Amino acid sequence: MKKLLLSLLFIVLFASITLADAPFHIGIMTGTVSQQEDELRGAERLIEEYGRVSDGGMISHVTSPDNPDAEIETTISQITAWADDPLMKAIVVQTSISGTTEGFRRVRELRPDILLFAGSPQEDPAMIAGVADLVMQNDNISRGYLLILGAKKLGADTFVHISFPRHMSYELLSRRRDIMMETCKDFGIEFVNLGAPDPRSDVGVAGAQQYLLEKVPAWIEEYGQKAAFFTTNDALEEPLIRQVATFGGLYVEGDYASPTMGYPGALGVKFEEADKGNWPNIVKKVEEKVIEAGAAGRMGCWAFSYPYCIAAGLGEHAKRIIEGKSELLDKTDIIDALGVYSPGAGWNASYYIDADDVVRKNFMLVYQDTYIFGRGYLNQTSEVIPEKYYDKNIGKK
Amino acid sequence: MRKQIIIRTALVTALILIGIFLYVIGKEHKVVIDNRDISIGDITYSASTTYVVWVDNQEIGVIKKGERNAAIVTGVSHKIVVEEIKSNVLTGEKHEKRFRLKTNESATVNIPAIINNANEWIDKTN
Amino acid sequence: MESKEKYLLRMEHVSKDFYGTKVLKNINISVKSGEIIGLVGENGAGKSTLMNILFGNPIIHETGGFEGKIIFDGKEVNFASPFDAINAGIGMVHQEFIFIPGFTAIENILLNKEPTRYSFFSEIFGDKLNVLNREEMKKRAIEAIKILGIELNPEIIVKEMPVGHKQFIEIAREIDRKLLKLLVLDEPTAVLTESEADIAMKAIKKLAAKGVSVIFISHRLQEILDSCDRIIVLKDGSVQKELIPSDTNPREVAEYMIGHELTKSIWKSKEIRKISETILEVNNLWVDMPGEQVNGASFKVNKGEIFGIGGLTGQGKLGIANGIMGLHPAEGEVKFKGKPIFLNNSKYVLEQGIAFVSEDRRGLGLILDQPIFKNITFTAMQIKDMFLKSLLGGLIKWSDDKAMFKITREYIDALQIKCESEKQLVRELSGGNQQKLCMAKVFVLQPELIFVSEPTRGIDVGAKSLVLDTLCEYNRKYGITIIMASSELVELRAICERIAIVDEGRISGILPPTAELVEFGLLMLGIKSKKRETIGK
Amino acid sequence: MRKKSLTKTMNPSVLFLINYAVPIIFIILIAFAIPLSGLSGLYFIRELMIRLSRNSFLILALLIPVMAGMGMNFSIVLGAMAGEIGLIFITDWQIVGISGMLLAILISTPIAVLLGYFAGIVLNRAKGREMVTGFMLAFFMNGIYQLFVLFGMGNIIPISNSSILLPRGYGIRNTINLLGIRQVLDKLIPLKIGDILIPVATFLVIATLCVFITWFRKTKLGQDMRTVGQDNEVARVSGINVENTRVLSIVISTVLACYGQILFLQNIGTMNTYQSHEQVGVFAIAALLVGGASVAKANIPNVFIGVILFHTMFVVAPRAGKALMGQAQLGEYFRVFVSYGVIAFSLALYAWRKRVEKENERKKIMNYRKSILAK
Repeated sequence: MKKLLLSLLFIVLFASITLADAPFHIGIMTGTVSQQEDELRGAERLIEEYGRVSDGGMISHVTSPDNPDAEIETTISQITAWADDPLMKAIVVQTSISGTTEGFRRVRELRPDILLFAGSPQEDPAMIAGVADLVMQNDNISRGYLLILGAKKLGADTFVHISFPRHMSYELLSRRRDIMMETCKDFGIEFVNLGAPDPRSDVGVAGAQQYLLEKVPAWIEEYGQKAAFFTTNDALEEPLIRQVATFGGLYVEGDYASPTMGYPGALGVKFEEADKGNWPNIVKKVEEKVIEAGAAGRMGCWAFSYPYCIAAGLGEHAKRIIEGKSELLDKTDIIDALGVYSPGAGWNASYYIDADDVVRKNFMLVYQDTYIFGRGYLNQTSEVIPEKYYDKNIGKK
Repeated sequence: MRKQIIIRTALVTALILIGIFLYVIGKEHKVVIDNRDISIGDITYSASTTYVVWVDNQEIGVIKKGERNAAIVTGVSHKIVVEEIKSNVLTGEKHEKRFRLKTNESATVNIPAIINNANEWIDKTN
Repeated sequence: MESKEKYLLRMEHVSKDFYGTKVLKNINISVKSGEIIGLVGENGAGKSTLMNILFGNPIIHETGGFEGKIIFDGKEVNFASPFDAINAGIGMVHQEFIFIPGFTAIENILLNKEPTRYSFFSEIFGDKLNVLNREEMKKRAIEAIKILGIELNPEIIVKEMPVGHKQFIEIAREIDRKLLKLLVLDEPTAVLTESEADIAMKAIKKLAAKGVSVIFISHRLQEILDSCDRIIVLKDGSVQKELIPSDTNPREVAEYMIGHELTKSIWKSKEIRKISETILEVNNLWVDMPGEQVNGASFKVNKGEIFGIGGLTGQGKLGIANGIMGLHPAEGEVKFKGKPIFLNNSKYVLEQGIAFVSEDRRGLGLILDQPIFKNITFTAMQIKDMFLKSLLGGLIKWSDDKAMFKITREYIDALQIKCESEKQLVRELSGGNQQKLCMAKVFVLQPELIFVSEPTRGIDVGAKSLVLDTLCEYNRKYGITIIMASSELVELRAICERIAIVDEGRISGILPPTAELVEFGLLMLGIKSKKRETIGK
Repeated sequence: MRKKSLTKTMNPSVLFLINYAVPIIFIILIAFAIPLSGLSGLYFIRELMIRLSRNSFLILALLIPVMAGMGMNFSIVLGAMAGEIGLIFITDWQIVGISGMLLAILISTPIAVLLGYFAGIVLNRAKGREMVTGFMLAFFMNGIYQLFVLFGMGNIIPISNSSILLPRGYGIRNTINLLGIRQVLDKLIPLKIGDILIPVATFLVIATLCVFITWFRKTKLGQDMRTVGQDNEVARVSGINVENTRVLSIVISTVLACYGQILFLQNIGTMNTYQSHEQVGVFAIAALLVGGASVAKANIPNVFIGVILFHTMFVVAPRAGKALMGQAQLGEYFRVFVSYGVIAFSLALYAWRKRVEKENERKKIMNYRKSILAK
């Protein structure tokens, strides 16, 4: 009975809502809190700015299924549903889980006028780039060079790369490692390739983290205070950060370079409700702890979470295009839009080059400037990356 | 009993044949279309203008001189049509060629060669 | 030589043993075409083994085949499976219904012999993809039903039919076989009303008149006498006697079946006690125990006596105890010490002071993977809160191991249970000792009345008498009333003061242990004696 | 306490409510959820049309084992895997269009037959526990499938297409683009009413399957399956090869599931190599149960009612949850809860119903005996 009344109440509420005021709508799909909190905050940021469709605003936000690979159908229909809104002009999906491509295809069939933006595709990049107007991904190729460059700027003489076979079977990750090796060689930095247990194997996350907690001090001992550490796995970042902060060594940035990744757990940073999505505050709090731990100038990250920026930035970019203020594939416009939600942090972007050497102009690879706690930005985004590091066959003689 | 064996054998054979048939008519081939200079034997045909290309009545797009584009075609026999375009206006000068592709074959066609009716306008590779 | 030709079936010198135990000894049976043979015998006389041999039941081959030969329709046969037998023209109607309740009568009558129509797919995938020919099916079903001479709508789903008609479905199914030469009917009339049984018997006679031979197995002696051409009495695995109904009487058949008695009585006790106080009164008890239905049994048990329940297997003697104890759904009126007791509630019945030594020792009686002392005390702990120490007015309870050990040791000594210690696992004990344990478990409850079902089943001879002696001893010493159900008339007659015989789920009569053996036999065979009238109601 | 009388349930309207408890609950839930979700009618119809066209076939594949008394066949997942293997091959060979789809069907049929045969044999060993065994079997076969696709393909079985091959040279990528056969069947016979595309050809295929199932019930094999389904022992005694019949029912179901999965994926347009089949069994079974079927009885209307109700729930739940609680996730959790819950609930309900029926049957026989013996 209670349920019935509650439902009735909501129906009444619905009816009382006046028609939307916004001239057009933008749909945004993100993971749930349990999947990816940062991008959800990105969507919330947009809502804060432009209002919810149900309140007469511009943004329509939905979350994707928690088990996307098994529930493609849900993802597809969630996306397709937007095509029915005559005011819908753009759809942003971050993270582009399985089903995004097909959802986009269906929207395209029904409504060719809707802009389709995909952030961080988990499906085949070439496949989604064939449908979406704009695909955006973390630029792991450029970062292969930049991470080493960053380490050099911090005075590193050794670069320690920690990973495991499963990750190394991913094309982009192993290619990034090869680029790192090549760069190290050119910079005269010693490259050390170390293994760690796979957190998805029988040892589990806890076991893998324990392994790093025990090993890192010894590695710092072995490779010295000027060794920069890097791991390809998110779960391993926390123990790595903790031990580097305590025992010394360098840490340019994580693979998933967000201040909320690793640092809070490793250094015991406490956030409050008000901090959610407030990156300057988050960075400030982390920075205090880093300095407290005596690691000022040794450790860094991206000052603004990447999925947050993509989710909000793509939404902003879409809005500007619809309003006629931006060009769809204009690099500067895109970087400008990203910058709205990451004031002070520099961005850079490049095009994705596919297996056939065709430049995909709607596939943008982006990276943010590195922020070193207790020191400031490294100005990575203004560096020019030599062409040779983009060679696909790098590291393979 | 024997009748059944015959019918079953016939059915399996038919299914295999249908499979092969489906393979042939459903097979995709990549056709690369070049608007580039080409030397066939002693003669060199040079690319000079921009063309619009249709393969199997499907518009592939505008190919400027020196550029290359690709089409994906299905089945065995195909048709390619090129038409010159000048300052975004079709000139009406059409050239049409037909070709067949065996299974597993892909092809590279050259527009200058087509225009000049050269024999070796198409290069089929396995 | 000449006379042999007329026989449809001849079983010559058929013998069979199961792991050294002879169950059939040199059986010779002949059946003429169109003859109805009545086959009677006690449980274990060998009827079912004989039929299994005839049908080529795999169990016969698995246990080493049989000796002797079977000549059917002029050829020596040894069927590898019942289906071979069916194909040769032998049909069987079983006691329990074998049909699909959710199917119509037509579908059931033609089960797995449905006429089909050609379909193209059968060329590829085999005959199974031919389509059923419904019209033909209906025609054939109606034909078969017509022979039976009953009114039956073949389109009705069997589940919704009157129960009496269900048995006809099976008979009709056999009738439908064009090939049918010999029909074996195993207790076909058990669930039929008298008028229905009459119809069935008429149909069978009609069938016989058409030349089909019939082997009719029944324990309803009157039916056999009324409709068979010849009666064959089996006893202890051999043919005891062949009789012609017109030349015999029920008493004679029963005597051949049960056997003569050499000594007058095996009654162990010197005197039959005169006890008049009724402890248990059962009126119109119905129990739905599969294979052991009780259909309105009524009897009274006197305080302190040993009351026996006998009868053929499947007639319901085990159902009575199981029903009253709430192990199977029961209806009816049961008074214990003059007070009505509720049925279908085991715990309640136990609390009233009635206990049960089940025939299913391993399934219901004992927990095999638990030690002896736990088995003995478990029920008492549950029902009577015995062997429990309690604290805070019963809020917290735990088991009193000392008391448990003490009582266990007492019973081990009293019943001479052979074991290493009271902590030994029950699984490791012999059958006889397990049976004693079951009794000890019940005695611990200090009941006023005990039901004991098949107490000597599956235990060796020495242990048997020990078990019976123990029962007698507890009866005499503590005045416990015992109601013992057993298939062994001998043991019933050895210790019981009164013996009720159950037939078709009802008490057909109550006899003293000193009564003649044939009297028991007649009761078992459903021959109404005067005694039934006097004791029944 | 004294008597557990269940005769009340004989009341026809009560019996109806019990028999159709699941669909009734769903209709009530949906009646509330639809207005809450605020989705447009057009979207709704279109979505339902798509889901009917892509899911019905898979669910129809469940009917035959139910007929043969094997319960809900969780091993249709095996059929789905077979279908996916066929699709991998045609994608590798770059066979597109309707011929690609037909070729995929042709290739995957023998694989599905083999897998179905295997599943049938395993399920025969686990009589009475078919459902849970099928569930486990699906897990087990998923492992084999992964081994085959992740290591076998490219190593043992030549795969040349780099767009589906992992960069390391063997193993298939996580997602496969089925652009070549995407919606080829759905759009084979184009019909558009307003903004709604009607997949005529797909519905024709589904209708054909319905006809086939109806016809199949009338064949000797169908009758055998019904017999086996009703009573194994009676079937055996009357000479039906029970084991064989059961295996055949699973084989047919597996092959149909294989086609169903191909049909499903041609609509979806992308294939999740390692996970597309994972939930096939659970969702199909849940939908069928929602349609009012039970473990022992399922017919064609159950399938369509099931797809409509279950998938309507799928479509509206996330948005209704969001409207109600302000969080889309809650609708999401609710949906997951519902799909598994419905299976558990139907199974419990079925067991209970069976007990009631048995009790009634027993009562009937007892009363009959009373009546004849009272004379």
